[in-house]
Amino acid sequence: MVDMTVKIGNVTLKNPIMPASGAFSTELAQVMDINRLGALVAKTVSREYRIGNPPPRVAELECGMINSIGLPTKGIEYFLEHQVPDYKRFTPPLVGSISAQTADDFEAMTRDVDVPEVDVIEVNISCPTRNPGGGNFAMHEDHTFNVMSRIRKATAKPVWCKLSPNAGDVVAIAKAAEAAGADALVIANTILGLKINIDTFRPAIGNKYGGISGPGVKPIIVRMVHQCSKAVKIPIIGCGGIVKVEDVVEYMLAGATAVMMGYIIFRNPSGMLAILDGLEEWCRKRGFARVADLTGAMIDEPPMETFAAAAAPIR
Amino acid sequence: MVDMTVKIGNVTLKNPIMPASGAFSTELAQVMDINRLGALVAKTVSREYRIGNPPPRVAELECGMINSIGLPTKGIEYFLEHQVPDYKRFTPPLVGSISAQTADDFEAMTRDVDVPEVDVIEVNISCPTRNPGGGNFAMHEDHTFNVMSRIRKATAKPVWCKLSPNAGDVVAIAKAAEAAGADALVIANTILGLKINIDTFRPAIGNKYGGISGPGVKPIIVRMVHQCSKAVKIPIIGCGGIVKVEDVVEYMLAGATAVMMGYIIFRNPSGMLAILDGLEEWCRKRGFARVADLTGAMIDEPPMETFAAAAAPIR
Amino acid sequence: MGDVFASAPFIVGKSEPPPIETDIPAEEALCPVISHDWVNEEYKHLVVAASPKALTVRPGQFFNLLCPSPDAGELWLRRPQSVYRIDDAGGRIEFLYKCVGRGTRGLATLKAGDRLNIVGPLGVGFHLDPSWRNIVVLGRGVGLATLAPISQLAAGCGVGVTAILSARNRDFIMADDLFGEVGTVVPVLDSDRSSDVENVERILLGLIAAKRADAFFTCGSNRLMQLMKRLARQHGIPGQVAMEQVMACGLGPCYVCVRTFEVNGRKELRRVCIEGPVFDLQEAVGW
Amino acid sequence: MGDVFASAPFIVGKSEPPPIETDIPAEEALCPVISHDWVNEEYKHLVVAASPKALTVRPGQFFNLLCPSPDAGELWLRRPQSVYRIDDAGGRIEFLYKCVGRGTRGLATLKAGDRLNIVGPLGVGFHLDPSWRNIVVLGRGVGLATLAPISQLAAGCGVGVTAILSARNRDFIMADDLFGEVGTVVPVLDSDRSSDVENVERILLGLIAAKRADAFFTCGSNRLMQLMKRLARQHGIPGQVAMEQVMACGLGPCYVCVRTFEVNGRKELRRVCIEGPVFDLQEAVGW
Ligand SMILES: Cc1cc2nc3c(=O)[nH]c(=O)nc-3n(C[C@H](O)[C@H](O)[C@H](O)COP(=O)(O)OP(=O)(O)OC[C@H]3O[C@@H](n4cnc5c(N)ncnc54)[C@H](O)[C@@H]3O)c2cc1C
Ligand SMILES: Cc1cc2nc3c(=O)[nH]c(=O)nc-3n(C[C@H](O)[C@H](O)[C@H](O)COP(=O)(O)OP(=O)(O)OC[C@H]3O[C@@H](n4cnc5c(N)ncnc54)[C@H](O)[C@@H]3O)c2cc1C
Ligand SMILES: Cc1cc2nc3c(=O)[nH]c(=O)nc-3n(C[C@H](O)[C@H](O)[C@H](O)COP(=O)(O)O)c2cc1C
Ligand SMILES: Cc1cc2nc3c(=O)[nH]c(=O)nc-3n(C[C@H](O)[C@H](O)[C@H](O)COP(=O)(O)O)c2cc1C
Ligand code: FES
Ligand code: FES
Repeated sequence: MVDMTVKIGNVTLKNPIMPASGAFSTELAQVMDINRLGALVAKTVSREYRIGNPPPRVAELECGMINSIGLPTKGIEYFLEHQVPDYKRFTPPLVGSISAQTADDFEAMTRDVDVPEVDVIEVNISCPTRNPGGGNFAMHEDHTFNVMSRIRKATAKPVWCKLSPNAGDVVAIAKAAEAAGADALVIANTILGLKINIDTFRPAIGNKYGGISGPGVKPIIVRMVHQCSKAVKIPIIGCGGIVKVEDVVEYMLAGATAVMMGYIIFRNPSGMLAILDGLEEWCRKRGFARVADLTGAMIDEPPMETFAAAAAPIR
Repeated sequence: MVDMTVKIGNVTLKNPIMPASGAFSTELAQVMDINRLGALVAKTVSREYRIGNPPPRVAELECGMINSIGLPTKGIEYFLEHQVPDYKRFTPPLVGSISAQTADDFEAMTRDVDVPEVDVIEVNISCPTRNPGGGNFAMHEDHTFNVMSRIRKATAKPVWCKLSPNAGDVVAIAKAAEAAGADALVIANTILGLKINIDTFRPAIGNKYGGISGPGVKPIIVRMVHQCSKAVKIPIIGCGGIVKVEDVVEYMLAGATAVMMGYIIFRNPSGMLAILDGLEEWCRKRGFARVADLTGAMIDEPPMETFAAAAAPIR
Repeated sequence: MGDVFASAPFIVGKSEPPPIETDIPAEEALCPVISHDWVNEEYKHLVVAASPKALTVRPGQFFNLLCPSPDAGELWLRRPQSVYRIDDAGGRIEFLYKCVGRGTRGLATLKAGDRLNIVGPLGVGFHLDPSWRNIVVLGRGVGLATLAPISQLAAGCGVGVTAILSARNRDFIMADDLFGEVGTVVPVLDSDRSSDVENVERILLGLIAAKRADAFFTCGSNRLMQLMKRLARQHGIPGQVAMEQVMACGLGPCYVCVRTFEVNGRKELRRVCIEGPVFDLQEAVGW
Repeated sequence: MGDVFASAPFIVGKSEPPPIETDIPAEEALCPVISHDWVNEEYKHLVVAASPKALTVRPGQFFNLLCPSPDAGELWLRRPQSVYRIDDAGGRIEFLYKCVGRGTRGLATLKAGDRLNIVGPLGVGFHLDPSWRNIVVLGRGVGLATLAPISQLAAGCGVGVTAILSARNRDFIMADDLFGEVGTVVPVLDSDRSSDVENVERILLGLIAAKRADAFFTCGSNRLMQLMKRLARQHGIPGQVAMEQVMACGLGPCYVCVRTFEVNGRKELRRVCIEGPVFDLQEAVGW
């Protein structure tokens, strides 16, 4: 028996497997038992109704996909009245994800979603599909600190801050979020990209630029998780390109306490549960009694194989 | 007959296909006729002899490779005495790539490589494998401006500035390089990443972090090329993940005047020439008399297919 | 084994998805391919062995298929295909699809004995009102595939079916044998201009006059849908249309597959995968 | 066709590389697989039809192979394999390799009739001095593959060959028939401890005493290389060693494949792909 629980601040999850915001809804119960997930993560909600970006909203890339959905939402009232009760038909803790254009509105949104049914507030300051320049709070240390401080003061609930991989110095942003009182970091949202259709000479998706997700981004985000885990004390949730058990292990070794998955839901809607089962099996085989022991277990030393040793004096 | 020439400032290349620094040497003449290339781009050289990073120096990723060679070099004297004459056995223009730790040394290096045999100076201020934090001049606007200004004053030769995709605001860096007098931008160097071996729990390569290259990075760099092409007037050379004719077309549509290729040389050493032939064929079929007409030809409007039109009112 | 690539749980044909509780309506499943033949130079007919859950699919519903790749790259998104025939007794479901891009070209490489990963049944299917005596289905191109099972079902319930099948020429009138078994087939062709909107309008008006049009069903052509919508409104005939849109999840969460609809004069976006693919004809906007 | 993925010029077995001028020593080429059989549970023997240029390969040189993928991901880097047999008359080259990871597992999936993309011949091969009458080759594991062609060449030149083949047990003494054809085979095994360094040292000393050791050749074991290096130095015997290192380009530019060498007391890094893979035994450092 492997102990699959993980602790993120004062929230205990029965396992480290969570869906990523925007790729999940209770509609997934059409194909899987969503009660088995570590937590349920709602699509990002903003105050007003937003229609989102023009289709096509996705295209395939060399190693994953590009999307620009544009954060469509029915708004905060609809969320609280209809979506929250809908989530509450299921047992895992509910992570509500919020977005706003100003720090004022972020603070107000925080108060709005601070209802008993919402267990965690995830702060999406990093969606690249809203501003094509990629400019969002999570691109700047001071904006991040400012907005997260306001949010921290507005609620006693656990607050997870979702960072942008488009920031040049993600470690500085991570520290700013920690300093402002974030309980955990989600690393990361999508990477801004462009695909051009060489038949039509037009962008492949309606919004021109979009966010890249899927396996191709994994080595970039794993690096960010590792960098940040050395710089902050709060737990990190790894997110980006996970499609198999080994990817979860890699993120946890790099320093993640738990993970979130988006793309895999589109490819294999029952994949998250297969990965959950596979992760337990992997721990058992490798002699880990607790999955939590994987967190940060990377040995920060060069490989020791023959070929590494073959250039000994340059060490 | 397609006119394959492209102009980068006052340098005319017979075609837009160049190798990328670090993936090329005259040793490639073992397998291909390197005289057919648009230009020859030498491995980055620094003043002193550098041994480079410990092996293993590469590993495979989901969609390409990660490397941390660590800029080994025999130093500037060896470069001028042995490598430059070696390159001069071939006909394409020679692009010398230089690196230094300080602006002073960059200026001095520029004077050193300002010899008649070197046709263009490429300034590598963006190698992520030297500083594991990814911190290099190209991460900061002011550092970029400062070092490029010094270089500009030190030489009358064309100077190409190679940017880092790890910068948060690559457009600002591009503008700084242009303002400082760069003749062209090379976008971009590798993206910093981490791969962990889940058997050994150690990093997969000797230097822990490394630079990602290959097809997976293409949509990120194409986006940067497009963003920068809208912000600067100097020509842009696209570099990252090119493995086929269509990739070159995509970069040029996004705003690149020419391209450089690294990874494909490892996969298909005769690939650059196959792409060159294929590009000419592509232009012929599509009725382009001059390859240069592709530059910036992306139609900056949403797709017009049925499915785009299907959500008309949200435009 | 430190290096494991793309061992996503259910790589096309690699391993079995976990069993799903029976109260969950859809599933991810691996289906052995029974047969797979070209119907003409553009369309292929695919028959797969289906699980009991897949067999609960209703006309107008679809499956989201994990197509094998036609080249050295992977295919990263599934491709939706509506069910073309449901063979309950034989435990099979069938698809009829047009090869248009990478996904369908990859799908076309499957051979009998290969396994195809499908997710479904998904979406809202066609509705058949017990009071209807005669229905009219009007389809073009891939729309024929989508309209076939509702025609079969109607015939099975003793409802009369007139199927107006529009195509470039005779070769592209597919499944007319299948439609022929269940009702009257009226082929209309570009080649002899019988597919012109004016002519189709004449045919529809004739059917309305003959009281052979208690309900309209359409799929596959915006032009024909607009025609049917107009006539349906003028003559008070209930209508349903099956829509398409590029998809990612096929299940509802991602909001990739939206299209415009108009309800009581107000335009809104709906998701084709879960609010459709079958919609009220009067609410569809088209393009 | 706006969507083209991974149509890299010469995807494994897809299209022909452009013809290369004859004064260029190496090439990228597609070779039809003639046969491909397991030698034991770990090693496979691959025979491919080779172009005239590939056939110019010399013992100790290698090819860089674009292996097909064993899973749903692509393989992004080539894998170097030294030539195991050169069949000039038959127009074939052969490889003997151990399945260790993704690349070699993928390689192992090739069947007769498939095509393999190879780059080569590459690197510096073994040198055979006309004055040598008798040579000793000492190999273990994959090293046997690398040493086979130099033994063949030596025998062809009338040079006596003693091949000391080290292995876990009898099953892993590969190619002893090939070595047997060209000289004397001395198997040394872990199973009966005859592969112990002390025993191999005794054998080598015996050969030196018997004047059957004008030159040493080794590959595949650091332990045995260090032994040979020491004895060679003590007895003034010229020696060559074939080295391995992880590679990317295989051609010289990338500096991925470096190893440490010691020349006149100074340590330096050299590239295995172009400055080797065969190096002077006394300059090799090992690990
Ligand atoms: C509910 C539904 C049912 C469908 N049923 C059928 C059917 O029975 N038979 C049939 O031949 N086709 C059907 N389609 C269309 C089919 O999904 C597309 O033809 C297919 O996805 C194209 O994939 P591709 O990779 O071959 O083409 P691509 O190269 O991806 O695209 C070619 C064209 O197809 C469109 N397209 C791409 N992806 C989708 C998608 N996910 N959904 C719709 N269109 C897309 C593109 O916009 C483009 O115009 C259905 C679509 C939907 C949404
Ligand atoms: C010049 C040269 C000649 C060789 N000749 C032979 C031969 O004749 N027969 C044979 O069986 N093997 C030979 N090898 C070794 C062979 O290249 C590796 O076994 C192979 O690349 C491993 O690939 P993989 O993907 O199966 O294993 P991986 O999973 O990539 O690695 C498994 C092990 O092989 C090592 N390895 C990985 N890549 C290389 C590489 N490019 N070069 C060397 N080692 C590597 C790794 O460090 C690791 O220890 C030769 C290597 C070189 C450099
Ligand atoms: C279609 C789609 C919609 C998304 N919507 C949101 C969103 O509303 N809020 C958010 O924080 N992230 C959103 N994301 C980002 C994901 O939550 C996740 O960070 C990203 O996709 C990387 O994970 P992956 O590679 O597993 O998909 C979205 C991603 C996709 C693909
Ligand atoms: C092995 C290797 C070595 C490299 N060395 C250098 C270098 O010395 N100088 C430099 O400017 N870029 C160097 N690069 C970066 C490449 O020039 C290029 O910017 C990058 O690889 C992206 O292109 P690609 O995806 O086509 O490989 C190196 C890349 C690789 C893979
Ligand atoms: S495809 Fe995801 S909501 Fe319809
Ligand atoms: S593998 Fe590139 S230099 Fe040897």
